[in-house]
Amino acid sequence: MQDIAVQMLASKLSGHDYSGTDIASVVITGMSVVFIGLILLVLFVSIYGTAFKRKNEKKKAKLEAEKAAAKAQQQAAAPAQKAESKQSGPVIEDGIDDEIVAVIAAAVTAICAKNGKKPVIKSVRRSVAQRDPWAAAGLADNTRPF
Amino acid sequence: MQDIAVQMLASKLSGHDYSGTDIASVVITGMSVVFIGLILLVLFVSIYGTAFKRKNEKKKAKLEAEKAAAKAQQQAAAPAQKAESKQSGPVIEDGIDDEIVAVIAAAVTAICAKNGKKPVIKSVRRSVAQRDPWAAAGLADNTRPF
Amino acid sequence: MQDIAVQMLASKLSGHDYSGTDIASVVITGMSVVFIGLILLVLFVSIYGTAFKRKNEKKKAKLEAEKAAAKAQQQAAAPAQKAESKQSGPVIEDGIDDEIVAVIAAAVTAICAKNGKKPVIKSVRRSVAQRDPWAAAGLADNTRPF
Amino acid sequence: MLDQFLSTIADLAKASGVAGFFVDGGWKNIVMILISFLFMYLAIAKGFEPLLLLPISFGMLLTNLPGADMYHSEFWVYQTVGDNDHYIDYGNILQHGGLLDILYMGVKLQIYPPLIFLGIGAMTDFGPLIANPKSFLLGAAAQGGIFFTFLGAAVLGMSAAECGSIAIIGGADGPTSIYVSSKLLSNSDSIGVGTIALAAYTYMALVPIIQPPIMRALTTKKERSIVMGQLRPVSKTEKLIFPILVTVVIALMIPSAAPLVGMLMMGNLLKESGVCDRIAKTAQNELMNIITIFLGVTVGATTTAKTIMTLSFAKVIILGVIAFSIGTACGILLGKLMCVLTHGKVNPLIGSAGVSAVPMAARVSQKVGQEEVPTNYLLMHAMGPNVAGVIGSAVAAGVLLSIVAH
Amino acid sequence: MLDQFLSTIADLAKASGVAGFFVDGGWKNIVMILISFLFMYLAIAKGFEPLLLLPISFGMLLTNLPGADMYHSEFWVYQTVGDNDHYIDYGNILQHGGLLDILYMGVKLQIYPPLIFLGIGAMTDFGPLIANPKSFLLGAAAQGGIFFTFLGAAVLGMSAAECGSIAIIGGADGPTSIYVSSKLLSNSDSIGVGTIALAAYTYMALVPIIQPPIMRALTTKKERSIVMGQLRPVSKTEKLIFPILVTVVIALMIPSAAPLVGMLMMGNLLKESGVCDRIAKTAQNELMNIITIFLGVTVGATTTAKTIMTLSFAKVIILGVIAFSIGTACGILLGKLMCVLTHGKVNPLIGSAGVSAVPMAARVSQKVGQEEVPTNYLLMHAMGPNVAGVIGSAVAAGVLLSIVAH
Amino acid sequence: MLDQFLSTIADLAKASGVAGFFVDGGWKNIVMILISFLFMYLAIAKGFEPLLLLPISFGMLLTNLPGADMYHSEFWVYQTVGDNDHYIDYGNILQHGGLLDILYMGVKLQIYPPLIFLGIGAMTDFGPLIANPKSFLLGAAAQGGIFFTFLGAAVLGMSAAECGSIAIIGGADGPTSIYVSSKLLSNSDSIGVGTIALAAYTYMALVPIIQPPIMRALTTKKERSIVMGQLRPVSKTEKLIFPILVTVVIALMIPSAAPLVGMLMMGNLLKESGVCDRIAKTAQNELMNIITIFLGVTVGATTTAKTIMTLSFAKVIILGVIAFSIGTACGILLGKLMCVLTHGKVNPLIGSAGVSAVPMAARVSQKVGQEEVPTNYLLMHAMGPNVAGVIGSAVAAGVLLSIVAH
Ligand code: NA
Ligand code: NA
Ligand code: NA
Repeated sequence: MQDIAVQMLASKLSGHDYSGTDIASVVITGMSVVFIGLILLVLFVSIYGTAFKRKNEKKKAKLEAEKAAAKAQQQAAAPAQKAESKQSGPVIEDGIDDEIVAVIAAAVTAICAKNGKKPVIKSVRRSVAQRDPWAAAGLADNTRPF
Repeated sequence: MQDIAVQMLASKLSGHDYSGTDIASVVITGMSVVFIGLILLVLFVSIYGTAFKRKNEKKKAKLEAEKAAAKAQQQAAAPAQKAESKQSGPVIEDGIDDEIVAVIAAAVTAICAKNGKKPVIKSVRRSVAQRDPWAAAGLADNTRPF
Repeated sequence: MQDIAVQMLASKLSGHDYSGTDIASVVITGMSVVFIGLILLVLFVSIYGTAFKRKNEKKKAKLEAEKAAAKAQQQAAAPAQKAESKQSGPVIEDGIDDEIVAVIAAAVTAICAKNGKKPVIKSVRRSVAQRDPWAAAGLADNTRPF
Repeated sequence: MLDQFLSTIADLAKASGVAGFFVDGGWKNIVMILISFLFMYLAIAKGFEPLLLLPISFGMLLTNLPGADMYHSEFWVYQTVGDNDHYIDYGNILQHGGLLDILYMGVKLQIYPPLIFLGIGAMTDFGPLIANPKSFLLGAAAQGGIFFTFLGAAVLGMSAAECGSIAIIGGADGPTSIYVSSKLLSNSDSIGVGTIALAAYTYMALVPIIQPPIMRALTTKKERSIVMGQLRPVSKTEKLIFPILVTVVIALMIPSAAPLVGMLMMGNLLKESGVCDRIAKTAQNELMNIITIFLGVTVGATTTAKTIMTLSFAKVIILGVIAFSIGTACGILLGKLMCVLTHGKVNPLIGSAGVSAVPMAARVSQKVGQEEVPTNYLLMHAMGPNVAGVIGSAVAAGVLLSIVAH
Repeated sequence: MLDQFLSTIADLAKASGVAGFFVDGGWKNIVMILISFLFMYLAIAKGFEPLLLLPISFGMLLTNLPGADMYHSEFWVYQTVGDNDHYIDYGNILQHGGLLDILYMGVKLQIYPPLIFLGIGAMTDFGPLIANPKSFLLGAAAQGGIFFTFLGAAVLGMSAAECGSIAIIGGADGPTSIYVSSKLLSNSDSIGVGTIALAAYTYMALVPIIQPPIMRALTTKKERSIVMGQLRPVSKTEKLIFPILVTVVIALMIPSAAPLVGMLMMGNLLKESGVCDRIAKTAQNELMNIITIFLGVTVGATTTAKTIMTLSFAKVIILGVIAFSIGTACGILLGKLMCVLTHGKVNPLIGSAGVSAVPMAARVSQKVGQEEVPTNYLLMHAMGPNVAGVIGSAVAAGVLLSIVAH
Repeated sequence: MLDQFLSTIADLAKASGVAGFFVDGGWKNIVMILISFLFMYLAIAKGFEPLLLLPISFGMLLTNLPGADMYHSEFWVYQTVGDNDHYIDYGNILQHGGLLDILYMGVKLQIYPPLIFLGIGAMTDFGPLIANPKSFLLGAAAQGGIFFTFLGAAVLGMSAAECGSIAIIGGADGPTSIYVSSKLLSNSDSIGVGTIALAAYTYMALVPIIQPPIMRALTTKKERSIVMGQLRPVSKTEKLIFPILVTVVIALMIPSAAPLVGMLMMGNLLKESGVCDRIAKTAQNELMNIITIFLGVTVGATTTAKTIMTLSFAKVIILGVIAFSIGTACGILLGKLMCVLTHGKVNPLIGSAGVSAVPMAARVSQKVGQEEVPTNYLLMHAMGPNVAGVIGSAVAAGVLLSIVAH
């Protein structure tokens, strides 16, 4: 888009023999091209952004309704689960008492405290599965695209 | 091995002037060479595989006998050890009660459960030693081969 | 520094026509240059090392005095803290009972023991913060120098 | 004043890359850009081998934007000097090449594919193949797709270089396809490396759709129901000897296959040695990832409109799927023969895994087998032919390169 | 005997690198070495963009030690052949170049900066820009620094190549500055790529000192107190379309910007796709780190005494800070205009972030804003112009390269 | 029909790589392949420096398989142009080179060894050397092995280039040996870079066997029993100044040592700065690993049968072990002198660590010392001479390169 306009400039600027007008043209052409380019981006991004915004809003409304329902259900179920896990003591299962988590976190805190920093549990990640009985397949998975 | 046989083909195929016979030859020569190559591999791998299979079977038999013995011994020792560790409370030592492991695992499970995924302890690795008093030597270990 | 001295050698050694004297010169010049170079380093490093040693000693003395004071203070505070945490049970806070740490360590030990290796807690690192509410900024942090 | 402003704007518009779309044949670039979007969609939304198809399709986009000049197909013509020496003018490429020209040197110098094989070797477990070396035969049979497609391409009137490049798609092995086609094809051919790579990776992604009907058609219910026992364990020493043995045998027999097979086996030896973990891991991760990016985007860049928008492209598409199908069929048929010879101990379904496309083809064997007997675990048995197929394709590549001298 | 020994020692001393300090102009090397120490100090003790300033300053040290011969500025002269072809003699560099000459090829071949942009793209979140596309305008305005500095440099009588190279410092973007200056400058110019890079990274480190006074001077207390609401969330699809759209639009309009913008957007697409994590991570970590080392030390090596110890260096220093200041001012002024047009919904402080210097400039906006209203979180709003500034600088770079043909 | 088939098979066999074993001198390839197996065994089963010996021995295998054509020693002859310019024809290598030729360019262009030194610098702690700078002297003394071996090689009638290449083995430093020999040796010499590298790494692995007898023979029980106190702690600033100081001093004195020492010290500065962790880690891990693979396999590829199976090989083997032994002895003897001068404060056993072979040689000092006094921890004291030995070898390498112009 800027090619022809700048070619005249270019031919003059390559040597040392450019005039004040040439330089002014560089500034004006340069800023114009940058602005035209980014204004185009503003337009395009705005257009598809608007489309998506509408779509997202619909989706979001739907999701929130579902979430609220799920939450209500969960709250009803939670006390029962907690009671059960307290009776049976700590076992390796999904409904484990949150106090155990507190113990672990406390222990970690106890150690870290020596560095004078108060850590917070940021996230707990599931460990990546390693070498299960069909390990080769899992391993080979990485080779898929080649 | 395929060189001479294909050289005649090659000279013809490089240009565009190849006949139907040439192409048939490519197919036949090609498949033959591939098969000869991989059949050779079958032979070699089978030969040394058989040798190792025998060797492994002997080793395995021996190992299993040892394992069985070790297991018997361990089972006898375990209850005593368990009792001891229960009396003295959890301490940092090798014979630690497996229940503690269960507690830890349970705690981890409790956290992970929130993601709706049921994790399994896949492996426990020893942590890599870091900067002990003679750290420089350990560090320098990496530089050994250079 | 070695250039002129070796240039005469060089001109002779490039061909195959070097005499015994040439070779002796290589050995003598070579060892001399290496020694002169490293002796210079000894001198420079010793000089600035001495300066820093003095500076460090002063700093160290100051630090140790501070440490001693801090330790005395800490020892006085510790029992109280310990008692408190025992009463209230394990909670997520800095003053957590060290016994909990022992439990964790013991559990890890119990698992590792199966490999026949006795692990030691080498270090506990704070986890790297990930994607907090202003995540993009934190992420972008890495792009700073570019 | 307004007049002058408007004329300047008009001038600008005339000279822009957009204008490049309206010159003779410029509409082809638009089509190519749309095709690149299609492949991006397939890679991202449909999971079609994204690690390579996404960089390839982005390279395709960049190369078809008029004026961007990041890749110049005209620089990659073989120059002829004297009687029979021909060469690429690398000096010119260094002087005037764009970013993707410079990076493409790694493809044309035949460096990237062997290095990717180094990484693949470092992550491949040849255990199932060592435990059952007869799998090699299935890996050989499935290369039938390559050679029969060569025949088909010749019948369609393509040049020898084009025949070889299209045929290798049947090997179902990306780096091998790129290795062979980048050696054989030059600017004067009607297809490019990128076309071959696109077809290869697309069909590899389509393995779960292409293979099952062929597998079912060629086998009986009884054959598919054969349950295979557990494979014997393989000792460390056997795994150490294997890569060395394969290198020696293959490099002696088909020297042109040495770079691919040699690097594959070196990677495997580094891994199996157990004493080179730090370099084996870099080979299979960072090194391979870096080269994957460079390989993908530059191979994509070779798909200029001029190269793709030809009748040859249609031929590549058709012959490619034929190559895959014949390869699958050949594997299955040899599987049936082995089934007969072993009195029903071999499930023929593992034969289709011989086309490579690791580990997708092996999984397809597993899945089709489970349709009959849900408790039948063919996966490990299919991994043998599957990795044998990688070696087989590399051998076939060597044979093609020997035959079709450019 | 003693006589001979002493004369040998004297000979040795005369021939050493130390002697190089006493030849004509040799004292300049000492000054340069001291300057390299200064930059090492700034990088380590003051945290001035250490990832690049430390390698750059070490390269500066190595290149100014007489006799080390690791870099030869005389190899990088453009040769003229025939009428208008000019080229670097890479053959000669391969034969006789030192380590840093060889590694510098990656700069001169224009490879390193686009690859660093690949990594930056893979770690950049364009969400805030997509949520508020008007930020693009602020990213455009802040490039004013570039073009007005071009004017300033021309007034000071510098050549077109020098003007362009100095001007691009105002883009506040390291790789872009190196990309442009390595293309424009040759051995015959009075400044070098290293000079430009040093100035660019130094001023980027000084953004928290340079910008606030300008920001406060140009805005009223009321404007600075404007609280901006939360940005709308951006869907994954929008993030996927964005890099493709920007590539197409920019590459068509300003083809010379295609390598930088294309790689930036490819990196971003790899990241946002979610299916190419393994290569996106390598692009933003190992690949970028390796190239950062090579880029830093070789760019530093171009700062030979001959190049730096000139009047031009002083001009670079002065024009550089002017470029940054004008860029900041332009951003703020457009911010003010947007504030008026939106009836006070836009805080003009986010305009200064348009200079790029990601994410430092955005943080400065945040900090200056919080001085007035402690609970005002402008950071995310400033990230929009900030990443727009990266695109804007790349576009401006393309324009400069088009105008100033060497 | 059968006749024709059999004759074809016979033809095939005659033309294969196997046939290459039966041509004139072909048996040497078989011997070389067996030697490569021996080194693989030593690397894997005996732990002989596996990170480099395994790639080297695999390169050795690949290069000696007739017909594989992955490396061509004939491409690496110096061409002479005009009066005194000689060069490698890199254009030809790009056109016709195999994979290992292309990768070997990194060795011949002297890139790989300095980059490995960059990584080593980033993982080396010079603290013990700074705490006791007199260790430098032990690191200097142990280079005696280099220069006395030069004398020995000359006596055996080798060319200057060969003498220098063999002598540097005594430096007990792999990359330095490769750096020097790849600069000095060309195709016309009777030994190759690979021979030197094999000898260097093998003897480095054998340090625990070669050194102790010499150490015991040259020291008294009383000397070996000297207990050394703790080293003073070294501040961060001292660690920061050290790499800069060493670079300046060594590069000025022995400019030819600048690439090795400069990169070593740059790596160390990146690490000690504490602000460049991300690039320091890449330098010591991924970058170093990638280069280790390329360096190993290509250096191994230079060990073609023609190069190795000569009388010179035997000379390398013998002179190599002599070089190591003299180096060890020189270190110990200076250690004894220092013991006397310090009135028994220095345990002479730390002197042998001056040969480099980090950290194996330091461990040997520790172990031999503990034989006398089990509670004596010499390790940290031996690390000083040990890392000084690395610097010393690099300096000696610079001297050799200055003297023996090719
Ligand atoms: Na295959
Ligand atoms: Na900018
Ligand atoms: Na040494």
